[in-house]
Amino acid sequence: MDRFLAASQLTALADDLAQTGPVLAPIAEGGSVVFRWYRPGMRIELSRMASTSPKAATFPQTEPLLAVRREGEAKTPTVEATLPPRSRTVVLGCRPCGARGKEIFGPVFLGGVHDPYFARRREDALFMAVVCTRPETTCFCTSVGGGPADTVGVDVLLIPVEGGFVARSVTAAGEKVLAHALFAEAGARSAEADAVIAKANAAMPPQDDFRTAPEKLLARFDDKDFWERQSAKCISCGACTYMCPTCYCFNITDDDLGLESRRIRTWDNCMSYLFTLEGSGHNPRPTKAHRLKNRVSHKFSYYPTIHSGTIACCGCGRCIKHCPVGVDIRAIVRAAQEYGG
Amino acid sequence: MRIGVFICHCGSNIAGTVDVRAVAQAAKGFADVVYASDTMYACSEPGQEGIIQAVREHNLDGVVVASCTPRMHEPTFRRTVERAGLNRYCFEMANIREHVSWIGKDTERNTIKATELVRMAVEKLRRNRPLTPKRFDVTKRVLVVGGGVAGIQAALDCAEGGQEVVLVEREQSIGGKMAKLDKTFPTIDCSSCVLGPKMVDVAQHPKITLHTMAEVESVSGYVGNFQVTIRKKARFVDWEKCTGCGLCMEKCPSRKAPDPFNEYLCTAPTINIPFPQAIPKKAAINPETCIMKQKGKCGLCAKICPVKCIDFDQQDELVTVDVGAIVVATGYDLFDWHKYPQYGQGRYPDVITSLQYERLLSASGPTGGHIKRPSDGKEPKTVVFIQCVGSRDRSVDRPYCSGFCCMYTAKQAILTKDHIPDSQSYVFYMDIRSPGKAYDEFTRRAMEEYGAQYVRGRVAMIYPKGDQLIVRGADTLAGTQVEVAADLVVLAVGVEAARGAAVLGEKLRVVPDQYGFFVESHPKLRPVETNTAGVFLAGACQGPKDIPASVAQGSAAAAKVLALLVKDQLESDPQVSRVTPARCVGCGKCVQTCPFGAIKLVEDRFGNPKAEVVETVCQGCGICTVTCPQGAIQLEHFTDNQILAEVQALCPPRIRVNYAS
Amino acid sequence: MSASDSRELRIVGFLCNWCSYGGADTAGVARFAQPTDLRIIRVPCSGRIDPLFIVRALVNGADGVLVSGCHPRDCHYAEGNFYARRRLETLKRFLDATGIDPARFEYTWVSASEGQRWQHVVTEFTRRIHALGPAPLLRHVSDGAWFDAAAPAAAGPACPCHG
Amino acid sequence: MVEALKTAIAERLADLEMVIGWEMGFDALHATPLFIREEGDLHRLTLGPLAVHNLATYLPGLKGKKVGVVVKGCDSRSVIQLANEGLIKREDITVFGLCCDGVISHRKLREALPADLGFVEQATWHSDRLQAVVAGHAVEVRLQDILADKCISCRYPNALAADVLVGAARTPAPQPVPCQDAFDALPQAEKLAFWEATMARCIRCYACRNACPLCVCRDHCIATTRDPLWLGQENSPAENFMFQMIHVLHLAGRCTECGECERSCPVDIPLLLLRRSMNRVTEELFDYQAGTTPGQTPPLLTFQVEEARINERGW
Repeated sequence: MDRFLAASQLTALADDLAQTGPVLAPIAEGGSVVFRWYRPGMRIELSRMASTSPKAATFPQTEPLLAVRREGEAKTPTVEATLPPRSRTVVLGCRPCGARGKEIFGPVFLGGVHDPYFARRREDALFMAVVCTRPETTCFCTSVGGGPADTVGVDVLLIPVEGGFVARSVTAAGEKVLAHALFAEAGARSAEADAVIAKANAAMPPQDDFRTAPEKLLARFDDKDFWERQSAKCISCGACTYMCPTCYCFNITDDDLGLESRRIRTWDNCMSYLFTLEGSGHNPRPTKAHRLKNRVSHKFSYYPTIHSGTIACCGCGRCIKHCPVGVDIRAIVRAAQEYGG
Repeated sequence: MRIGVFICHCGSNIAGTVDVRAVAQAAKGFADVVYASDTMYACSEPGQEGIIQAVREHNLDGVVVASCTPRMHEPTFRRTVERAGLNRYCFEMANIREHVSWIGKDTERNTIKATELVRMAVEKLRRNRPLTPKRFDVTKRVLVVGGGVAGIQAALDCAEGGQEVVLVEREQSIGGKMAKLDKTFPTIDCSSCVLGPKMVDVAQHPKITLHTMAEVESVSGYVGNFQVTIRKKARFVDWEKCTGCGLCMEKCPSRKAPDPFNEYLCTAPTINIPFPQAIPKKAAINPETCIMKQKGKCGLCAKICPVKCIDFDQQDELVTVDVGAIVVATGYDLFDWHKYPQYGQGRYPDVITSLQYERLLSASGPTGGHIKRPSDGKEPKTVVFIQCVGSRDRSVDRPYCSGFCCMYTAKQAILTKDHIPDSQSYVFYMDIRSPGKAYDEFTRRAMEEYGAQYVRGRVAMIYPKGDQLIVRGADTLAGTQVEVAADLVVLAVGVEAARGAAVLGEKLRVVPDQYGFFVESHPKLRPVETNTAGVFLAGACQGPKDIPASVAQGSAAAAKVLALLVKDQLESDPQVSRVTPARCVGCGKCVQTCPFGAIKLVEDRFGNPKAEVVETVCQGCGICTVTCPQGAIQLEHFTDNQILAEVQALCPPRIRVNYAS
Repeated sequence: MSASDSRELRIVGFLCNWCSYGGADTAGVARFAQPTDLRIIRVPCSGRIDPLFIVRALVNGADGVLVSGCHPRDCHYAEGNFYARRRLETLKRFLDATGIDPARFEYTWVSASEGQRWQHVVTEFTRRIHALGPAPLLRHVSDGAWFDAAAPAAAGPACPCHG
Repeated sequence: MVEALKTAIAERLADLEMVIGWEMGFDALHATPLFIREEGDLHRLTLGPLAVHNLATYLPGLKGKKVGVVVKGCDSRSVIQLANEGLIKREDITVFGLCCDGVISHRKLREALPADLGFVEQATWHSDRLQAVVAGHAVEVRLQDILADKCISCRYPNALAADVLVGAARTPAPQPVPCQDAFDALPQAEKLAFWEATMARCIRCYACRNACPLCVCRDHCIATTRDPLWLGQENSPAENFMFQMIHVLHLAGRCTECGECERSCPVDIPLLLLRRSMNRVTEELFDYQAGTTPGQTPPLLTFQVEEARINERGW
């Protein structure tokens, strides 16, 4: 179903949606655009891709898991799971790649184990993604299965047209949102939207063929020199992983506050030395070469090998764009593929 | 952990303004606390037994006692928990007396505060680690700094106790101030007759090595293992050869050298032995006035010396000794009385200090024991003594009593009458302080038998009239002004810390008080110890003292030294820094900032530089821990985590633990 | 003298064992009455005090932090307070840029014999903190974890010069 | 200038394991570090206003190796400071110094363009003007309008202690940084509110830390270890702010103001406001500018018995 949202109504829509549940939207702030829990008065910025990804909607940076409390002389503490409350959560204005990113989490959190925290957030989340009309130099969604108007993981597609957006529902939940009074009839704009999508697809740069990546990366597994050269400029920070819509690795820590304590789950970062540091002091990934190898290979080799060929990357390019030293994941995969001729 | 908490009533000292039962009750809810109770006197025998019982009954592995300051009873309770079978560092104290009950009367607030301090102690204890002291060998030798009567006594007692002694004296001879005195109160016995034999004992004792004209250059190390460098100043005479015959003194053509031994009342030959009983009795050249040293010719002494011991090229010599303990006996110096405008500030030669007067009285002094005033050599008939010059006077920042001036002034008044029977002495005083054995009787004798006129009052001014000095002052008892026409004025100048004491204190890490006297560990119970283990105090360096008190302290310090050096090994405090090599990047910042040289860089098996702490040298200050950005070097018992836990206990982060709606 | 007329504020003290902790003991022995707000953490030397302990306390909501050590030259460890002086002065002057009022942090030197001076220091500092009132509190709940309609808006003042 | 540099590097490359410089990156507006291991790599070397990275950051990680590094004036201070702190061996490093005309701020460039940086189609520098086509629009931007803040206040445009110095020496002309002035003028309470709001944006990715040439703890930073445990993992404004406090205090008297922290921040947190404030304090107190004098001891690793500029705190 297609509906129309005037550009001028975007804020009104956000204000209204925020009345009934959390809204996560790209907000212009301090020269940056970041996803924030929307509150009236904030400026939603859709002209630039947000620096951060919308993954907080399904996988927040900090997820409280358990609360532990000692009261009085009771020596047995009370332990209670701190599940997020049920509430429809709208992600308003992410890009299709951002919506696609969280789909990578599914097999991890809902596959062999069932993670109730993610499950609840995933069920409650509704993604309204804006179609990209022009690729950035760092965009490569089409090389990893996505596209500027990709609908994977999207509930509503917002297609920029003259004066606003054509809102196209992808899922039933999305269709329900479009019943909102701020949406008008799309009418002839539907065709305009189709043209926008066609043009956007055509504007994409030539695709990389990453089909040989899993085996080629694995072939380089023990090639220390290859990875040392590839990682030479990497500074082992976590900008790439924390910006990434598909990185799902986490850390679990207990905060002991004396009488109270709690267990939280926070994003972890495989570029950090501590990521694999073992209790014994041994570290199987002691150098940044080991760690960068893991990051690239995990996304382009190990994950697709286990999960029916799906590359664990949505091609948003944030890791390239925000890398302080310009490490380019595409170039590394290509180098592995082209290695030795 | 299984922690037991004990809240002390301290009779009513704590329980008077802290609800100790409520504190104990609250403590039961704290993390890892399995037992909490209140106790009447935790430090008493039954109190300590109660702790031991509870440890056994409740299988405790950590103890918190909330009572007085840890500076008082931490060692006590550490022994208690050790007796109970725990490591003595699995113990923390909360100070709820000095820091709570004694400084506030609001019971409700005090109780809350005490509870929080207990919680803090519990949180710190939860992060304590059992620590084991290291044992190390003790160097069986003692350094005594200062060869006055206190230092001499300490040196002799230590040597008699079987320990090797290195005695360092700044002047050419040992003997200190006492050697300059003529007679001593209250017995009027001859000072050098009493002291002389002791000085000879020092020279002859096989266990004592004497370095005079020497100063402590540097000190490193720690109790049991100090390394001391001594600078022996050039004396331009080979003392191995010098026999002290004195021929050079007689022939030396340059006879205008200052004579500090005689308090500058006269000059001395440039090559000199300061006094006949000097120990060592060796000559030394003053390079400032030596014609050879200044102009490059003369050398008369070298020519006539029968043993050819003159060496004009002699240099300062540095000697290094290892010692296990150090006794500081640097004595005192006189206050600079020139700060007072009313005494002429040096314009009148016949205003002299009490110590100068001693030299005039002494048979070995510049006048051969005849009292002759400096200006014209006339025998004074009227002598005025002024007491408290630089004592008990806030206006010159000397509010303390120098203690023995009343006594020596009385003595000098008596001796004046002995020397010049037709003389009259006047003593201006504030109060007579004579609380020693036979002391007050002595001052009475000065007045009653020797006719000294005691005038209670301060002197306002001294001015010359003819060949006399008019001393104008108040007689506060009579309520009148008095004027005395004096032939000689003797100032009973107060004492202050010896010059250079502050510098030595820094080297020894012994703190001076605001007047420069060294601070003892405890004013009552540890009067000769300092806060630096292995360094002891004797004599007037700790505060004004007369001869008997100085001798007593010399012996006391020696007893402490002997008790220390009788042990073959000592235990080091295990509260020292510890390096986690995996975290250390080998930058050496800790090495750079350690004041004790306790950290060195070593190479690990991969050749990476890593910091290593020499546990016996580390003093446990923790400067390194703050210097290290990666927290690789942690001060045991005061780790980052322990202090952070205390901070968190006081300021819990405002985290909402429960997000459920 | 006492601040008992108003509610207690949270003041954290870091005191060196040899001088200032002793000075606080001396004040106690002499029964010099003091406001009750202060809680003292004992450290061996002012050189052990990481300025970050002070910041940690302030970030956690302490209303004031008071540091006291031996007078310069009197350090039991010879040099600890010399290092401390540089570190603490640096922190004090820097605090303004963080938005934390530098008046909430003070450092001073009190010897073991200066019980009266300690009373004065505690009284004055407590009075100062009460005049400043409770410290503004930084949020300890992360933004990403949870949407709370009642929580203050995340986007506060922007950088004064851009965006 | 770049040709002279290439010649100088070629001359010394045989004795060095590598020389670190810059090459063009993933688009025409981004350079990226280049590790020159053989002469064949040399043609990729580029210089200019896009060479924003402080390459001294890599040196502690290459300890023990003979390496060359190309540095701007600000970067050269990091080399000196690292050597002064014993974190690198100066004799192992060959410093190819530049006389720098300043580098761009990508944030300012983005604001000067009609669309985001990623829409650049082509871009070329004509002396100090950038001509670019962005999202179909042709634009021209002057370097002076998009100069990084650190370049505005730069006191050391010419590399210090360089083994090879390339280019014509520039006379420094430091100007006040408007951004800093605006921040300084804020009332204290607003500064706190500003940091609270800004730190809410921080994702604790530690790019600021890892890009910092003087943050040498890296794998053992106390912000991420459990022992000692300084920081919780919760990315709350308070914890994020505490992390910045750790960074700025650990950099006290060491920061060379290269601006890598601020440049690296993916969410544009103006971290230099804190660094510059701290540097002002240490300069005021100790008359010290990190990394300007080889052999100098950082001020917090030493002391004066009588501090000339610290008044004893009276009560």
